[in-house]
Amino acid sequence: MVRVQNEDFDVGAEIAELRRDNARIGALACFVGLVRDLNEDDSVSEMSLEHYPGMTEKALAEIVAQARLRWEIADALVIHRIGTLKPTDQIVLVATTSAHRHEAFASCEFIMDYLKTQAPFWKKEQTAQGARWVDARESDDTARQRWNA
Amino acid sequence: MVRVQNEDFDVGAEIAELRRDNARIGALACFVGLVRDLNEDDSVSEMSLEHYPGMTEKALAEIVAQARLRWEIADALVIHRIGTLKPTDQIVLVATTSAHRHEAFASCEFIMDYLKTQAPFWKKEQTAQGARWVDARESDDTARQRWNA
Amino acid sequence: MITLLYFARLRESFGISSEQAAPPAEIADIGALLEWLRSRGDAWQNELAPGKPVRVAVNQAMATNATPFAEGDEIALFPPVTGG
Amino acid sequence: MITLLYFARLRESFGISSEQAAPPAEIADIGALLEWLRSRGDAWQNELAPGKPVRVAVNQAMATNATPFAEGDEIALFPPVTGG
Repeated sequence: MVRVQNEDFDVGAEIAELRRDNARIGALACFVGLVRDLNEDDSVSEMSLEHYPGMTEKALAEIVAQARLRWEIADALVIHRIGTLKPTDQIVLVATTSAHRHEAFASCEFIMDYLKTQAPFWKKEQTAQGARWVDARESDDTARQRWNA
Repeated sequence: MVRVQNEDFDVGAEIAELRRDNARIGALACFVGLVRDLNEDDSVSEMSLEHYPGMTEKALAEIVAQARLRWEIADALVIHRIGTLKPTDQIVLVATTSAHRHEAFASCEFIMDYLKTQAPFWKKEQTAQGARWVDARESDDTARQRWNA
Repeated sequence: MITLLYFARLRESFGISSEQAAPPAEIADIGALLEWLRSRGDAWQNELAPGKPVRVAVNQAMATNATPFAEGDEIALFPPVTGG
Repeated sequence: MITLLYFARLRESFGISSEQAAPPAEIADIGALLEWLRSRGDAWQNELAPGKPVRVAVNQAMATNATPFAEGDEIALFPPVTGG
């Protein structure tokens, strides 16, 4: 399941729902991305997240489908926020469930690595030096490419 | 922080507390281990978890200390339940926070892999064929050893 | 006619988020389309200069310079993504 | 005197969870201690037979057959762990 929304999300409620009544699940891995008050050595007071409506949901669903081809996942959830966010705010939640922990960990990290490089979101930060678009990181490309090794 | 307890835990509340007010945290990885109703092809109706009081807490604290030596972690939390559990019950929570996602994912998985092979807990299952002690898995040793590669 | 969409820094530089465009019939792939857009000069020439990291999606799927497009397609131009 | 602790399957097989023991003075490492416990026969001989996957901790730290121990130590015997 994939959601793009302005509202915050409740991690506890989301993962409880994801695994509800499924006694075949032995492992749940989850990741929460958060707004930091510091990026590239500059203090960040606010961030806005823009996306490409329609393509975003398709890209996220495709990433989840790829993860399902690689690992035996019971369920997967991706929630990504858009709009204006402040330091300590939640940005993204990825949660995956499986019978065993390796599948849950690997699929969760895989989805995050692909989301970072394939899903059409863009961050703009407000810093003391003014507003700036966040640059893509080479380390994110490297992280994605290791899944093809 | 390390806790061994009979009571259930609230994942949402625990991770909210773990990252509270810390705007240097950009990533939170968490893992929840759950009781399945099936193991080695037999249905499981109940499980009891025994541990070695004193050594358990020391072993878990040592594993967290090892993770901190390897990665830049802001905080780490391990909660492990003991006593009688039923299918879908939560067994263990591991959560780690960091500025960046790779450190959070790696440290969380490292702690789980070491917990599985180093922390003195033992599971006994109630199945239709009677009670039995769960056998250690070779795959868990393999999972731990890869961190030394 | 095709629909062109611009996101993030490109949207701000071009001053528009979308437009309907009718490139000449011989312009049939993304490489040629980018060349045609560059000929508008100014921000177009600058932001779409060869070597600049521009990403293109045709009908919401990632494309390369060799990807063809056709009448009615939705073509989006944007910088490398930075979500998550 | 040393304190011996038994967990999980070993606790059940031996029928006790702990005991105070006084092995002869020449028994000074874990390998010798296991040999001494095996000489009790029955469940002891069976559960602690060479090749059986028994784990030992001395004062709550994992030990091997070569690990020495001394008067007053807490020595725990248990099967490979299965938590998590």
